[in-house]
Amino acid sequence: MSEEEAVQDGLAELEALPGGARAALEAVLMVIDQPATSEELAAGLNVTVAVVEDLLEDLQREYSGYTVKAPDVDAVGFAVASTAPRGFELRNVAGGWRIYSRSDFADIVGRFVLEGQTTRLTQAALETLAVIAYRQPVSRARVSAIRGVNVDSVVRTLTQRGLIEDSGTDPESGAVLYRTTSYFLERMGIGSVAELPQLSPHLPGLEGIDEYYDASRM
Amino acid sequence: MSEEEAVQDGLAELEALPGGARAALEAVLMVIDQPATSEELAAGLNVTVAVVEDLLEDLQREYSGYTVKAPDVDAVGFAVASTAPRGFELRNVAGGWRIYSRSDFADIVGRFVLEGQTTRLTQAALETLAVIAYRQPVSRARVSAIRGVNVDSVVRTLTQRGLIEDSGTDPESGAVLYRTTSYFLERMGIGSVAELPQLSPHLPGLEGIDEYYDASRM
Amino acid sequence: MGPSLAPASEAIAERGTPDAETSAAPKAGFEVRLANFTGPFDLLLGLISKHKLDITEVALATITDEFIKYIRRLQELGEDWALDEASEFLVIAATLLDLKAARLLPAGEVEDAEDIALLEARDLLFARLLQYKAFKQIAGIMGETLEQEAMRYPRQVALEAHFAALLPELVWRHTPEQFGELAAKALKPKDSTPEQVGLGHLHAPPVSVKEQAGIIGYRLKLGAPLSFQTLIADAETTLVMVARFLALLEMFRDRVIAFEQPGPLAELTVRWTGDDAEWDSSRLSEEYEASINE
Repeated sequence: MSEEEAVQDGLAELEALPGGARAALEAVLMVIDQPATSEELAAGLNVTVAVVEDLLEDLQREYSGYTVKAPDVDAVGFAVASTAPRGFELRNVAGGWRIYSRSDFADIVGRFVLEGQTTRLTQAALETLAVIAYRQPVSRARVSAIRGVNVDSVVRTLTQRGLIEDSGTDPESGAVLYRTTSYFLERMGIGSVAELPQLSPHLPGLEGIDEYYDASRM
Repeated sequence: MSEEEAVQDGLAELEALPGGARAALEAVLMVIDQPATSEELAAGLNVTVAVVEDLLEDLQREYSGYTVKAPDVDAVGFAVASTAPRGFELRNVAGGWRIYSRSDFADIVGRFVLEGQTTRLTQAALETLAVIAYRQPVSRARVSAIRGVNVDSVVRTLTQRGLIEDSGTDPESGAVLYRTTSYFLERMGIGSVAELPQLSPHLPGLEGIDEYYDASRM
Repeated sequence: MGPSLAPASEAIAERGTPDAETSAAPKAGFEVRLANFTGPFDLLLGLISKHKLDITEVALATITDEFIKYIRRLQELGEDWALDEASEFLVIAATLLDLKAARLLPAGEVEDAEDIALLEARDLLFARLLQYKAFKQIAGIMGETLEQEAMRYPRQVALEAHFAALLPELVWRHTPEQFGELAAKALKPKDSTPEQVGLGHLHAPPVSVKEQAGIIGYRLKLGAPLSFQTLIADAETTLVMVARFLALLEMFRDRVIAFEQPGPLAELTVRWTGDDAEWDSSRLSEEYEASINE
């Protein structure tokens, strides 16, 4: 089977799913955090870049409220007619595609976002930040093991606050590693993480702490 | 202006925007990173909870591929007809609303979203989680008595995964009590623990077993 | 049970592929699934379902030998069992043996306390087994639900930059030193939450016989004979009372006091007879110290 045929097959497979290839693409776009290029999307969906680009433009138009009738997908028997724009839009920014809230609603969304925010970090966030600061680069699973609780949402908050950032992936586990940012240093009033106070040497086995956690929990 | 009028105004304001209140709600749903209650959404949009709940159900149906024509928004001049399900769905889980990719596309989406997927729980972890879910708040000793084995390390794992949490101590024994988290509800796709399957059909004629246990073991 | 023992239970559970419903137990026999049971109840249920038996005393009698064989096999395989885990298996094995030995046929009247105890043990075992079975089934359902649900991915994307920019500036009050302290606290291995409930409060605080002898000696040396009632009138607890009584015996042996009791059950009067200067409660023997304090 040639590569072309394989890709054709991929499309047929997608069209068999409820909502077809469009819905499959939507599913991906809805949950990815980082913008994805059409090449990446094509590879993930196992279709050609041309097909993905058609679908992307199609979705983009639909979200913006044009009436859309996609000829490719017509074959599997559905038609989409939409006259009102959705609350979200599909944008191609810096070479990658991602779904954003529509700018018309920026005020409302902004108000909503602000409402739930406090100006202080919770104790859980502070402790997580402390662990990351002293153990960076470090994965969430690791921080979670050290703190004994799930830290996913706290890590998101800290990232959102610009205090920590993604610093690549662990070559072994493939997990995202986090480190503190220069904004963090700024807030701490120090020039580099080396200036963070030394942890007291009599703290039981800080050197051996890795083994302790690894052995008993991971 | 009475509060009622203010809320009316809020709705009128939203309807003036392209796509109306539905689109505004969609825009907000695009930026939440954890389930939002209808109260929070209503407050953010400045409309009543009833209005938001109508809109939410409307969107939910539409995403699932039913033909939807919302009478309220008809006034501002748009009609929505959709016969194919979208790639995502709107769900009310753990007491809040949130957008999820549709499960049909799990394989495809999984290629893009590496993180956030928890590995499968072991049989031991599942059983421990089940006992805690149905007996919460409950001490480890109690869970251990029901399972017949020590559960310390499994409880630690479940805590780290964010599925259970410390809920204070038993006033009598001083033992730490555990309960399930809202993250657990999210992972189970339910709104509250009351929605868990009934235990009684699996426990023929053992209604009094708790007392039996307590008297003899604890 | 220290943290070092804990991982073993997980290890046993995780070594094999998680077994599905016990009712669908593979025909392969339990040898190949040696390490797959998550506990004694799981094993028991596994054996019962393997023999297609109901959970009755017949089932228990039938599988007792196999249960015990299983434990032996694990030993032979050099399975490194955590003590507390092994003991759970052993407790159940012992109960099973008891039940088997008694044949458990309460055909006639229940005759003695031993029979009743055995019946209770049997009922308790059934009750626990059935309860465990229910939770195991529920765990299976939950596992399927979790797996189904894992096919849906929530949208949890980072806040768009222009919204993030709206966020109010964080209030930051920590100096690097305070932050360091916070880190030290967060990084310190948790005293792995108390592994056992403290029993300290169940024991009364230690009471010293010597101390009580000192008190008695002081009062009696004042001259007047005192009744035993008077001597224990201020005792706050039974333990203090007992200690004072023991102290009196000790002091009597040391010949520093004398007792007077007009008749059986009459009031006991205690009188000082010793040399005021020489006697000291610290000279009392150690005999009671250990037993009272521990």
